[in-house]
Amino acid sequence: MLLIHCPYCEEERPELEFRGAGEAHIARPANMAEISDADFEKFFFIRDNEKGVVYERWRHIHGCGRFFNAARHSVSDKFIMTYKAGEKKPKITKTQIDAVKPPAKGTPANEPVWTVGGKGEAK
Amino acid sequence: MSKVAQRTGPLDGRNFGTTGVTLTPAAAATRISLRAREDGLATAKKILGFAPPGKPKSSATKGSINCLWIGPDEWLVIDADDSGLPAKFAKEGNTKLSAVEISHRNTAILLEGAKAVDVLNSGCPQDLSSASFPVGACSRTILGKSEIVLYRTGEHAFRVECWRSFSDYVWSFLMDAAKSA
Amino acid sequence: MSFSVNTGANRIAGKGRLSPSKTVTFTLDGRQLNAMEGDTLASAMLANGIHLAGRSFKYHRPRGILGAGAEEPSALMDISRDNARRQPNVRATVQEVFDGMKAKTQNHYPSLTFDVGAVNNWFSPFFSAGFYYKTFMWPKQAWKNLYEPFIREAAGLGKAPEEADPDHYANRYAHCDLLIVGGGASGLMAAKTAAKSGKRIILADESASMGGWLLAESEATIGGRPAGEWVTETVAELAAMENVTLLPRTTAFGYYAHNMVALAERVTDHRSRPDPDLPRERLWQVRAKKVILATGAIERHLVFADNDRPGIMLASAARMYLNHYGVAVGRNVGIYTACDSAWAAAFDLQNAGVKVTAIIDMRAAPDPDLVEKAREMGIPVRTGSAVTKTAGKMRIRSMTVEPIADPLSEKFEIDCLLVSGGWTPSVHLFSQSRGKLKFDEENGRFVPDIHVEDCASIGSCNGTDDMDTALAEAVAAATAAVSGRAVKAPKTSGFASMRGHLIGSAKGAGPDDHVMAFIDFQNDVCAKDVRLAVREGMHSIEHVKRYTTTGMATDQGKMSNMHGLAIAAEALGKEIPAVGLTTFRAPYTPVTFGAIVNHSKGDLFDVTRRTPMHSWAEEHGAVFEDVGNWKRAWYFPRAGEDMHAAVARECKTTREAAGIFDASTLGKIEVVGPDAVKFMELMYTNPWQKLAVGMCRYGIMCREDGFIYDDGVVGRISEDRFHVTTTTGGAPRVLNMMEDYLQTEFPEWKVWLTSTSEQWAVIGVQGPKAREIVEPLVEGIDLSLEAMPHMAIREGKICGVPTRLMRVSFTGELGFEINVPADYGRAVWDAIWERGEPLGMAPYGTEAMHVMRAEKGFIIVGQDTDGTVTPQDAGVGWAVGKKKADFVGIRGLTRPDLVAEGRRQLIGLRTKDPKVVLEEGAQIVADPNQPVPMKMLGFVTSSYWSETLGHSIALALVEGGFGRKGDTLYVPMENETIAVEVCDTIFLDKEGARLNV
Amino acid sequence: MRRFSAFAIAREALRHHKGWEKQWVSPEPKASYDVIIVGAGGHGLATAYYLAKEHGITNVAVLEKGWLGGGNTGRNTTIIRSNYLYDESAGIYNHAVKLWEGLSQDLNYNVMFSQRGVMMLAHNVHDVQVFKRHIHANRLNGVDNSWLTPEEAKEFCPPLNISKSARYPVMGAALQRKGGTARHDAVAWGYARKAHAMGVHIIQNCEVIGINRGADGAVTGVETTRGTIGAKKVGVVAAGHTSVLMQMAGIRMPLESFPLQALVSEPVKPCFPCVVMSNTVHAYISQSDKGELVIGAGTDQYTSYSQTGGLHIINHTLDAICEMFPMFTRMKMLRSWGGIVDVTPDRSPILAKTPVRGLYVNCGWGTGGFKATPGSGHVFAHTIANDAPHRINEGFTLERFRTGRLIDEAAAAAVAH
Ligand SMILES: Cc1cc2nc3c(=O)[nH]c(=O)nc-3n(C[C@H](O)[C@H](O)[C@H](O)COP(=O)(O)OP(=O)(O)OC[C@H]3O[C@@H](n4cnc5c(N)ncnc54)[C@H](O)[C@@H]3O)c2cc1C
Ligand SMILES: NC(=O)c1ccc[n+]([C@@H]2O[C@H](COP(=O)([O-])OP(=O)(O)OC[C@H]3O[C@@H](n4cnc5c(N)ncnc54)[C@H](O)[C@@H]3O)[C@@H](O)[C@H]2O)c1
Ligand SMILES: Cc1cc2nc3c(=O)[nH]c(=O)nc-3n(C[C@H](O)[C@H](O)[C@H](O)COP(=O)(O)O)c2cc1C
Ligand SMILES: [Zn+2]
Repeated sequence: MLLIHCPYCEEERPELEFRGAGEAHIARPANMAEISDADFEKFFFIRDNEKGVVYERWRHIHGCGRFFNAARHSVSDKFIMTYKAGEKKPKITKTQIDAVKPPAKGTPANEPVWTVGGKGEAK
Repeated sequence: MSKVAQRTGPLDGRNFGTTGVTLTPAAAATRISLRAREDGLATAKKILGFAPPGKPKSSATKGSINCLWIGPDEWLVIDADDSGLPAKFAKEGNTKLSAVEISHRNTAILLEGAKAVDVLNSGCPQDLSSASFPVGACSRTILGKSEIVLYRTGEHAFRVECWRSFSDYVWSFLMDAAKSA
Repeated sequence: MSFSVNTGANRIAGKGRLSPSKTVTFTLDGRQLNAMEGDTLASAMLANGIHLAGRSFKYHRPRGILGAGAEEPSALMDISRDNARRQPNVRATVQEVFDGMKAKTQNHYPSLTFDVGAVNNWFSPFFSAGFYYKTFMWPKQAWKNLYEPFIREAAGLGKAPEEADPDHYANRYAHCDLLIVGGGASGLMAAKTAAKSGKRIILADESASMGGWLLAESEATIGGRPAGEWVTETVAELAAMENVTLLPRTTAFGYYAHNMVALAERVTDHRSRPDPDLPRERLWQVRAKKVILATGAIERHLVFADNDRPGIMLASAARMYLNHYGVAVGRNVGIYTACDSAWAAAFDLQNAGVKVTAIIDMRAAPDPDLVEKAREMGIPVRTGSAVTKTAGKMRIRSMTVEPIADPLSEKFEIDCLLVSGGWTPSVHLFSQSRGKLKFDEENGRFVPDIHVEDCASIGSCNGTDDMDTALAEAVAAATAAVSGRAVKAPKTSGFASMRGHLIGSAKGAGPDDHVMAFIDFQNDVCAKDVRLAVREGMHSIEHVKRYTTTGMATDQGKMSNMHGLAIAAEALGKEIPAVGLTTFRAPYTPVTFGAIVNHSKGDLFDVTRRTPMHSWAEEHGAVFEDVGNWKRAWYFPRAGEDMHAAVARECKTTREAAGIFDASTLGKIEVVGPDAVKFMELMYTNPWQKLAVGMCRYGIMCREDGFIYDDGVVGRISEDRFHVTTTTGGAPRVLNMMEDYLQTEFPEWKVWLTSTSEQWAVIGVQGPKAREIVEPLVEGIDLSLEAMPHMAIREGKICGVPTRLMRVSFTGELGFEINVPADYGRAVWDAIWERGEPLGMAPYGTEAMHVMRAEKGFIIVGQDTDGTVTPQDAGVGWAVGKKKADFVGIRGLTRPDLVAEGRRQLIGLRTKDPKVVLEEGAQIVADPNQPVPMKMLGFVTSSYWSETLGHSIALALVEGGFGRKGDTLYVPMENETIAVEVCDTIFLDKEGARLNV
Repeated sequence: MRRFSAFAIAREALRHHKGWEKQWVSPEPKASYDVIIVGAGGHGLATAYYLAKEHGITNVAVLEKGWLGGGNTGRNTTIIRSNYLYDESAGIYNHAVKLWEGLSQDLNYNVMFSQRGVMMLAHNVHDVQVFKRHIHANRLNGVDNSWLTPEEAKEFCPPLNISKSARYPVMGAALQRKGGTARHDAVAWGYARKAHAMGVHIIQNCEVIGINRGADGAVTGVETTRGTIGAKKVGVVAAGHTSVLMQMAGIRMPLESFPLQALVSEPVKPCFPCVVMSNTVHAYISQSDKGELVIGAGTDQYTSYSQTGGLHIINHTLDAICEMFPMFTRMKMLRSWGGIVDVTPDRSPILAKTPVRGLYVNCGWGTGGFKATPGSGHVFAHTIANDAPHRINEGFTLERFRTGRLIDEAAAAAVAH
């Protein structure tokens, strides 16, 4: 169960109080009725589904009721930040990413793959 | 005209206690879901007699009226007496705020006793220590599979507000938790 | 030496910490035994000289007790209090005995000592790893009828409980500044250090007594005092502190994201007569600011021929049994080790009067001090030697020892063999937290490297063997965790050394040997199985695990995984870190479903929502149906009526006189603010600008994709206030969707949404006599047709309380929906009933409501539509504002497929035989004689017997349905084909004459 | 490939199993292949196998970033059924069931396909309507599925609680007798062994990190952690990672990847004869041949590539399991885990050509693609070999999200797995 900082309640709350609401920063076209089929597809169906930093929406549905956004690392599941709905998509720095990204592979726990470079057949 | 209908709460007649806590249905109250932005607060203040609290998780009280911060533009107003709040709000109109009466939507359970926090924490995932949830703190949150609004009225006393049809569950949950706390 | 026979012949008087005055009685396979309070089942058995504890999974080999704690792979028992309180697969080394406990050994027939399943042992050469993938394929049918049932019967360990569990379970969400897992020396020291800060601390240990391996030590001191005393004092000190929560018998089983650790506390399983109010177990979901892992280390066995005989056990376990439980595990004990700590066991046993036959150390030159001490004590020592064979059927009888470099052998008679392959740090939780490990080459173990969550590892689980260092680590970690002031750790002495190790197979179980040298005792995996897997191309350790099932048993390979890994690495010709570990997963040890479910049993499984009038319906014999969380009155059968008869009567009564209906479950949303109408325009397909105050309109809501999402009647209370209703099930998601648009797309709009679903109880009164019934109760509202036409909404009073009175009809009759504040619901209902009953009014349930609305061709979202139906498809295209510039769904609706020919459209159906009622969900075809797969045109969405019309009616979604009016189609059922005619969806009173009265 | 049989085992037993050959090897990648399959899950391996077997294309490499079968194939609850509503779905899943029925023999590898029956419980009137709709549609599509009363359901699965006083009483059930389970690992291994025997290269520990395209935009090969490998055609069969791979070719997908959790209990003697699913209370359960109860939980609510998830999801699932089977509160959870499932907006897969020439994609199986493994591999091989879909996968296009021609099993029934 994640611990999520609600930018409105100004504290971290358990995930049980929240409802995930999908990818963030997909604005509804102002000229909705006029957009092309392709643009509608992009708006409604296509998702970045990034392996890495994701921008996503949450609603503090069993709390303050507010929708807000978050930047999270989808491999470590750690949050970089949460911010209020309507705020601009933040620029995430490398330092911020480094702070949340999982340690590199190569150490064995949970990455039980053979070390890279171990080519070919063993005996 | 036949007789005037009488109000019956969903938990009327119940009570429960262990050595650690007691559960009591709260008396009927008038409740308003108050929604307003910055520009509506003055009106709200005029009617309530005090400003709705601005800090998350906090509440303000004057006389019979409690005003609980629920969200940045949402308050739960609970009036233990009938001070005619709905009418007063109605008079102000809906241009700057919305006041919807929900007196009957919610019902409340009073939970008191040394084990109150343990009982609540059987189903509520928030940190309810006095440091993080002091007397006067309030929050919409979860209890088991129900949504509640939790309001700490004393070191060992809480008011648990929930929607009417959830109250049977919330009551039973608290009872079950109280027995095993 | 002196044995205290009362609680077992192998109990040594004066040894251990249990109190001889407190004895309990239990049965093992029906045999009555005595034990001391505080004994585990294993220590009690050993005290009684019993090592034989069960049969193995695959080969049904006799198995003994290996360990003294959670790592135990072999001694799994069936434990019960009574028939319903029975638990299979319990580790005897963890279960405390209680008075009246019944323990049974598992996996044998007819008895533990004579087990027919043991023939599997003879056939073991055939049952190599993965053998079942290679056979049982011919003849094909035999798999289902012969092979699979046979395999299934042979597998599994204990027997699942068969009765409903009468026990209950509890949950606790807890928050703390510091959670310490493990109450051994390190954990206790950390707790003691951190506690002074006054911060909230939780200390959990899975054992009944805190202390970890300190309990097994004999001569150790901490701060100058005997270690045992230090434990007692420290625990007492911590127990007295308000900011510390001590949780013995509590296993931290899962380390989840963002520092949430799940603990399972065993509350009553050790008590003879537990208070029935106490939960059997309690789940703790702890959110910790910091976590200190002090989970210790687990000793490994050694992999050699026939290493699984009862009587072979871990050296550390023997020490624990001796020093904590006062039990001698044998009378004639051999030691086989690669690690110093087993020597301590030898010395303790010998000192306690048990004969230590020999110490076999495979190291050529173990610590000379140890060798010297053994010599002094008169214990024969063989260094650079190995145990290559053992004998004894139900218990070990002898061991054969060979110098490693040399085939000369000698034989020792023994009744117990203590083994040690060194220690494996317990990095399970650390790994679950996604921390990364590194391989400590020198000591042959993985230790924590990079911590990912806010936690620290200390003591044995961190690979710290030396006690002084461990305590210093504890103090440092605790100080850092609570930002306290540094203090000095106490000095220690007399601790057993943990130096020396072996991972992989020992002499005699190498690549060219074909012996049964077990790695995984529970799943019967031998060294040769791992080698076979590698030979067959399983080159990832994950493949080796899955092919051989090593580490997949209930102990998850706590003792064995390192051996499996080392043997695989050797076979692969790779370094151990290049092969890697398999993934550690929760739970650390198995956790009952009950603990995880905790309060959500029975009535608390899910919320049951009831309306204010529920009790009335109950009193009037209603049968209820589940709609979401709600219980809704389905129909009200009278004596002798079945559902069909009741529904027919309810419809008839409503159409002829009146019916009363509880519509309280409908969702309601109050939409308020200057931009309310603009918002309604966006959310619903309909136009709203022109809806007059005091009037209602049927609204349709789509998603952006243009498919119907919800519907309901919307009343305009004032210019800037709407009373919106939704379907019962749709209420929460509609409000959520509205909030979404409002908050994230149009935050500047001045409009607010409030759920009023439960503020209003809703009483429907429908039928020709509706007005007559309601009118006298109402104040301040003129109910006449002129003053209050169909689709009007008025505010006023009923029975002296406020009401929003809507003149709406889902039945096609004159009707009112009376909204009253919910706490008045029952009283107002009673008053209406009092008036209506003499006038012939009857209550009707949801089924009659469905029939009557279908007679009128009204759709039910979710029944006549699914997520693929547009308003046009459903025949309510008129509700889509043609001139609107925008609404949710406007663009989705014009996508190519949504405007294409041949869409499924909602039409009416009449069966050629009017008596036949179609089945809902039945499929419709044009040509019933075509071969399967048939071309299906659509399906029946609603179907009922219409008592009013005297024939059956149905609604259906049919390809190009609007153009098929009058066509004959077919509904092929299993045993017949039903001919139907396509007709209009409105079956009754097309003109609405019944309504406008 | 030396055949597996009881006789072979007996022979090997006498020589200590020293004579078994490798079921597959790990060759060095060649410079180029006719077809590269990205992802050695069941679907990818099956695709390679059918390319070789049905289309004679053996110059094929299956590239796998980890170990073969280590994705969702190795972590699913193994439920197999084909009683889906829409013609397209019934078509592909039933195609798979037919292949499952002969798969052990075809592969000479016992995949332990066990047709013990899959029973789906109806708990309310809406469920009954939806299930009946399925049953009728299935019958006309030649897919077996039948209605059981609560008593019949109990007879089929004795541990089931059909008490009327249960919170959500059982109102009946839909039973597909031909449904069941299979041994998930064996499926991957069986396909790998046979594909290898037919000349396919299975290259593990080889992550694709780029998709190379020529001047004309067509695929020319892939970049991997083990170097560049050329290919005329590339099939992406990477389940949860599909978005990541397709992005390498500049294609954004209608997919989201969620963790889906599952768990097993401690093993016990046979106590649960079939597969039971309930979508209303949301859980599903069967007992493996080894004895553990295999239980499916739900997806977490956020996208993630972490193969873990929250305890509350498991909590919710076990609530439901113990509601249906109250004797199981005393069973113990032995291990829990997660997989990353790629979910399409209509919960149906995509098995199709892509806008990039020579690039094909097989994805979107979400929470329920194990059951399709043989069928999916079979028609995907056809699609790649002929550069055109097989009749059975014609509807599972990428374009449907543009035209709106969805195959929305979820909308129709809210049924998963
Ligand atoms: C918990 C759980 C329970 C489930 N239960 C069921 C069930 O009961 N019934 C059912 O039918 N289905 C079920 N499913 C779904 C089913 O498991 C999947 O749909 C199916 O296994 C998908 O198979 P696949 O071969 O496409 O994917 P996978 O087996 O996931 O294979 C994809 C492979 O691609 C590899 N890969 C990814 N990226 C790269 C790259 N860049 N380079 C190289 N290789 C890469 C991955 O490592 C992986 O091995 C369940 C899934 C889960 C997680
Ligand atoms: N003599 C021996 O046999 C021996 C063995 C190991 C350690 N030691 C000594 O002990 C010192 C360190 O002791 P320590 O405190 O690190 O280890 P420890 O093994 O003494 O204590 C670990 C404690 O953690 C508990 N535990 C483990 N996993 C748990 C879980 N998931 N949930 C709850 N409790 C759990 C165990 O019950 C145990 O009490 C070492 O430095 C060494 O000198 C001696
Ligand atoms: C059908 C099925 C049955 C399983 N049975 C067991 C089992 O008996 N014991 C066990 O430890 N794990 C079992 N597992 C889980 C695996 O050990 C493992 O957790 C899973 O394949 C996911 O891989 P991972 O945990 O290595 O990420 C089973 C998995 C599946 C899919
Ligand atoms: Zn909030």
